[in-house]
Amino acid sequence: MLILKPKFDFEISVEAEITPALALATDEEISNYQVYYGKDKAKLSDLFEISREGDDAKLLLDGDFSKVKWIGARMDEGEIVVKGDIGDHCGAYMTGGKIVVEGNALDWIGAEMKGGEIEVNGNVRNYVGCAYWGNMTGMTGGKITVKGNAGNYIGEKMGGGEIEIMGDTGDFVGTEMKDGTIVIHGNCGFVGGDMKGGTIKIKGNFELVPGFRKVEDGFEGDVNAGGKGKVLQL
Amino acid sequence: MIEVEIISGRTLDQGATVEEKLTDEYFKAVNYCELSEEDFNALNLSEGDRVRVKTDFGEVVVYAVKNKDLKKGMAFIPMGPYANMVIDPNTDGTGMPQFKGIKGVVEKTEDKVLTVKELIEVI
Amino acid sequence: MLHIKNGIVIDPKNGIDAEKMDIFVKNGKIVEESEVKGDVKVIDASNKLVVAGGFDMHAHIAGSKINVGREMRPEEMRTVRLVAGKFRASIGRVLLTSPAIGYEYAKMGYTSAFEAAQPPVGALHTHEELDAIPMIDKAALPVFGNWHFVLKYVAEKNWEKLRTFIAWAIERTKGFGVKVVNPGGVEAWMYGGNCKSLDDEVPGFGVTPREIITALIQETENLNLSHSVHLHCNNLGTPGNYETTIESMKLASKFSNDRRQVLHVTHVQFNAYSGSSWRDVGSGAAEIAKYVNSVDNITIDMGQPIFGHATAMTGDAPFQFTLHKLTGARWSNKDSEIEGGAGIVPIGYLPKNPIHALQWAIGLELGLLVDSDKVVLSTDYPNGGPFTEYPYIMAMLMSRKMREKELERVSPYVQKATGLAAIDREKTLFEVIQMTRSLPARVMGLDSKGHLGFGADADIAIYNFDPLTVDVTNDFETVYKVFKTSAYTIKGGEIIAMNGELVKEVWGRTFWVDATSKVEMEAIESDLDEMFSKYYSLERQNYGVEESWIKKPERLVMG
Amino acid sequence: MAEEVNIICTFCGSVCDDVQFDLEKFKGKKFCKLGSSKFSKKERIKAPMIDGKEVSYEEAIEKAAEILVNAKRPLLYGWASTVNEAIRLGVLLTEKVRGVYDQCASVCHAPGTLALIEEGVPGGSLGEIKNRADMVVFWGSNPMEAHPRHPVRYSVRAKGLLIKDRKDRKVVVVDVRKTKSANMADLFIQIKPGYDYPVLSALRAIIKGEEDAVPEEVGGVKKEQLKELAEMMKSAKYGAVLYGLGVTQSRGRDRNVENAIKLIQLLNRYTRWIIWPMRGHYNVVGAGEVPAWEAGYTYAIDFSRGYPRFSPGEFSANEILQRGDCDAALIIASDPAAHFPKVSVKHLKKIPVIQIDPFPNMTTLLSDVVIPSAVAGLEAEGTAYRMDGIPFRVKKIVDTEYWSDEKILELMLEKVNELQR
Repeated sequence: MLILKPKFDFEISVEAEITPALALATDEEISNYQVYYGKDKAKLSDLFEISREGDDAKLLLDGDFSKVKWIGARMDEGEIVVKGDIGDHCGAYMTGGKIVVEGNALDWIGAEMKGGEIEVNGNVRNYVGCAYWGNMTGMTGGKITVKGNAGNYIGEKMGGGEIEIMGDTGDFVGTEMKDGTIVIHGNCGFVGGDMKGGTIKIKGNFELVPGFRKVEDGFEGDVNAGGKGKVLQL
Repeated sequence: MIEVEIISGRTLDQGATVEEKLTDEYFKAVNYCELSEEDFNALNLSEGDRVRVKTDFGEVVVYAVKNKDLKKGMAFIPMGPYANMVIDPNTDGTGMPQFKGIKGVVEKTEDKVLTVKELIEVI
Repeated sequence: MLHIKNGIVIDPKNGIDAEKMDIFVKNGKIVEESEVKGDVKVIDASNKLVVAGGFDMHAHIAGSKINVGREMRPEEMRTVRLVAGKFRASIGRVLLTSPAIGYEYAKMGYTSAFEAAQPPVGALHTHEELDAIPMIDKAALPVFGNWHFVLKYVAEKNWEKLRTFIAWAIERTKGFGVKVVNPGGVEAWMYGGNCKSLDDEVPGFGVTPREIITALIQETENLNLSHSVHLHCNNLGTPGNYETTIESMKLASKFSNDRRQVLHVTHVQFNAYSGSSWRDVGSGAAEIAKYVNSVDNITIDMGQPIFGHATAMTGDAPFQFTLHKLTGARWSNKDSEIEGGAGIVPIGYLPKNPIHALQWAIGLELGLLVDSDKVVLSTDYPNGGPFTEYPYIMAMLMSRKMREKELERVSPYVQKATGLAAIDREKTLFEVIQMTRSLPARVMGLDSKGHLGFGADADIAIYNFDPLTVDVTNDFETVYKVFKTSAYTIKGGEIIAMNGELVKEVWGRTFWVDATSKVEMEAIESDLDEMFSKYYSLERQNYGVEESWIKKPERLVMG
Repeated sequence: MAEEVNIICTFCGSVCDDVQFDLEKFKGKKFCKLGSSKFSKKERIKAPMIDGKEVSYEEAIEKAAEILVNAKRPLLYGWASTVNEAIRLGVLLTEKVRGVYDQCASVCHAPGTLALIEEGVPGGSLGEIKNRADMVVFWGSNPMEAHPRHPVRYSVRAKGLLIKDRKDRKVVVVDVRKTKSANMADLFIQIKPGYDYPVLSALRAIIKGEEDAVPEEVGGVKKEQLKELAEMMKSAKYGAVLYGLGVTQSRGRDRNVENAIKLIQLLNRYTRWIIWPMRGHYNVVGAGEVPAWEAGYTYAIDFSRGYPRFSPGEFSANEILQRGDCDAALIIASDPAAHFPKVSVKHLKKIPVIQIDPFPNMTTLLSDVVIPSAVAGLEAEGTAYRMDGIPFRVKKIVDTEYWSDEKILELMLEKVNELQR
């Protein structure tokens, strides 16, 4: 297990595209691993205290990582545990493995992910499991679980997999969703909107946008997209 | 105290003075809050009175103005530094703060309206 | 001064086919050996191919269309080609930023590219973007076929006014020639319609595409402009449209010009379909080729699709809407004052998609079946795909073996709907150089481009490739690779790229054509005032582009 | 004899180019209130300043270059009220210092850009609205206050090819409050704040013939009224939706615009419709177009890796400032201190700020380096794009000692190059 601790409070954001695979690299490779700190390229060891415990493919991020972006992006196996908050794009494009965030996460967590598992104990912001600008499909596989609340655009353009939010969420849950499942335990804002397929289950209050018809177990739509998406009461 | 939904936006006077922000004309163009007749009366206001506008994101003291075209529960503050004390700064990932449609409360106050220069000091 | 030594030169215009010779350069021009003395840089071109710089005569590289394309497709902009340093940052997959356009052409040995559709009222925007493209020479073709002045003068059969208007408009837009896009059809689109045949009447004007095209050819020839009418035919992208295309070509039959064609029909692949629906659609390329080869006053360019990403962007607004309905993809549209319109739709060409494979095959059929002094190589960038894949087209035209290999991976529909598989013809290297250099220069009427004779612009490409030893039909992979990046690209006598790396940033010229001395502007003065005050949303005095606003303008006066 | 010249107004996105300006009286004919205030004499920033002390242009620019070069991640923001020539230098400068380029649209019409990414934009020029539009819908826009001459020149009362009279055109205003513009409308539809999105979805469903999926009331509007509007839209020959900040700055933002675009796409299957934003500043379009051709994106562009990347949720000025994610800022031709939310201004107060502007404003009060500039359209020329993208060359009609934005940025870029060498 590789343990990273921020050496100081980052003045501006850091971009560190690291995955558990880094834990398998040599000390020198790890220390020299290139990250971005504003316009300056930095070595991982410039910004983080690095230590190891054992040699499994696991990362432990100990401290405030809320200004650190792209952690776990494209990871395919292994595990990342974040002891604090995490920045944007955590677990984007990931295909396998597991990320546990004990604090909060910012935007784009699990964006376009294809497999694996993400758990956030705190809150997340926007674009959970979404498609990046201009792309047609958001997450297609895997599972994202959030114990706290979430922001807007949860599972937009989702093509598969599962998102579960234990708290409340904002607007545009499952907008343009094609497949997969979103489960919201709390309340949320606008739901649906050009939904083509997939299922949204909600326990609390929500505002279904026009374009859905009442069916036996809930609602089906959006008629505007010729969709057969399901919105159900949990 | 009444509950309102706050809208900020362009006005002709705000636009005409926007390149003279440190003048009295600009100050006058942006330092007020329009309320519906009903709300205005409910707060027992008369022209020239001040109100404190409060939201989850801040508060500001401005002059109260009656607008017959506004529906009850709506408040309008011209875009600018006063409105920006109370609007919702969150962009929800879009980059755009929410300048319109913020829930807040309005109450009558005797406090003075800060000048533009004073306002920037307190931020 | 440069001395390019021992190169193997192919220079179709001057009849040179793979001869070992030296080329000398002074003051940006190709000169005789005797003129080059003193401090001369010698480039050893032994066993290397030396040709004129490539000339892309039809591409959408500047102006509101490509820019809206960039804006609506951020996914296109995530390909990083160059990190900022000595040169500008350069990005883009198929849609490229302006710096990237110049850099990628230069790396490939291309030194000129012309914007094929300039919305007249947006002319200044087009020029701003042309000015942002480094490395190459440029020009833009303003669009005429739906402009109310044109429709009005054609309806009135007032040829003097039409001629005068053409001269006025080209001067105001600092344009290069007369582009015509779906004549009449875009005006019909303002009412939700289109002109699918040459005899469909244009709403509000009582004229037909047939009359518009004929009149524009007539007056372009009367002005004897550098370039002929440049036509994007009616009925683009529709099964059976090859007949409309041939019919349109026949409208040129009564005109001739000693210097060049009188009608250039562009991206013909999109206008070369037989059949009556998408179910029985086939290739009309053979018929079109037969017609073009039988006359000497028409040239075409291919509009070759490249498998992969592309973005359809044309002044053919009704077609773009049809495409949007067909694919469900994003759609931008721009109705533009009383001048016409445009549309943009993202598209991808998939080898296994029968229609896409058909389009791919038709482009190649045209390239193979049409004589090499009549067909220019193009993708109609970015409609058919990236210009950076021109080497793929070059290699395919020269190698049947490569085509056979490619045919294996495309939809079998191609076998029954086109004649591609049966075409034995392999274009020679000489012909492919002709199709990418001397012919486009001739089509555009630019004597100083596309060849290596004395007095020509010193725009030269040198490739790591010995035409005397490489077998282009079998070594198609080498051919493809070699043409992707030049060993040297020389622009105006300066080395700007070497082996795929940029060496120096230079700024090319923007050509524009001035024919105003051939007309009396008085003829249309009052019409201009009236139309501007009634139908434009801007003042006539604020319309158009002044030469001083352009970085390096070059005015070509039509005598 | 007083000299009259034609000028092109550089206040709002309407870019009226029919104004005759009397140089002696310093007054223009045909101006609206906004235009005449723009072209009136008012207080200027007197001289370049560093920390409040007057200095030469060269000194101020050198200091600015130092700040930018020393910053880890500078924000270069504004651009909407200057000309393309300056904006282009600004993009090059941002690339050089590997900073973040953002422009006023990010608090204005940038959600429209996001909608463009999702669906494209079926639009048209203002002349086409004038010539053909027999129905115009102002949705969350208030031209009477924001673009006073728009209704006369282009939209409501403009006459053209097919529209000969105001009666030939139906005008609808959709808004959350009864604005001044609502008074000129044939139909005013008042919706609940934040409910543009569902109202648009409902209209689409009705037009598509699926009205059974629409509840009896949507966003405070009765279904009957929505049906009436849908029918009007469907039977128009050429309609235009002109949307404003009421849509982009409220709940739903870009998704509101996206939904409106989908409505227009649908309507084009029956008749002709276009949609266009009522852009605010005279060259806010240029502030997006120039970076698009130079760097691929219109706003929220980060160059920290030496190549441009776009992400509005990370690189827009307000996100950058609220996250404390920049350590210096250059503000040109805009006033974020007046127009950004409090928390964003707070960070701006903490970092070194360079301002380039003709007029003192709230940002001046917190700037470390202040560089006064010439007013484009009056004292400096250059290219600007009207709200519909039509380019104009705005004019210089009076001489000035003030440097143009272009000249200031040219020297700043030069200084940055020197410092980086």
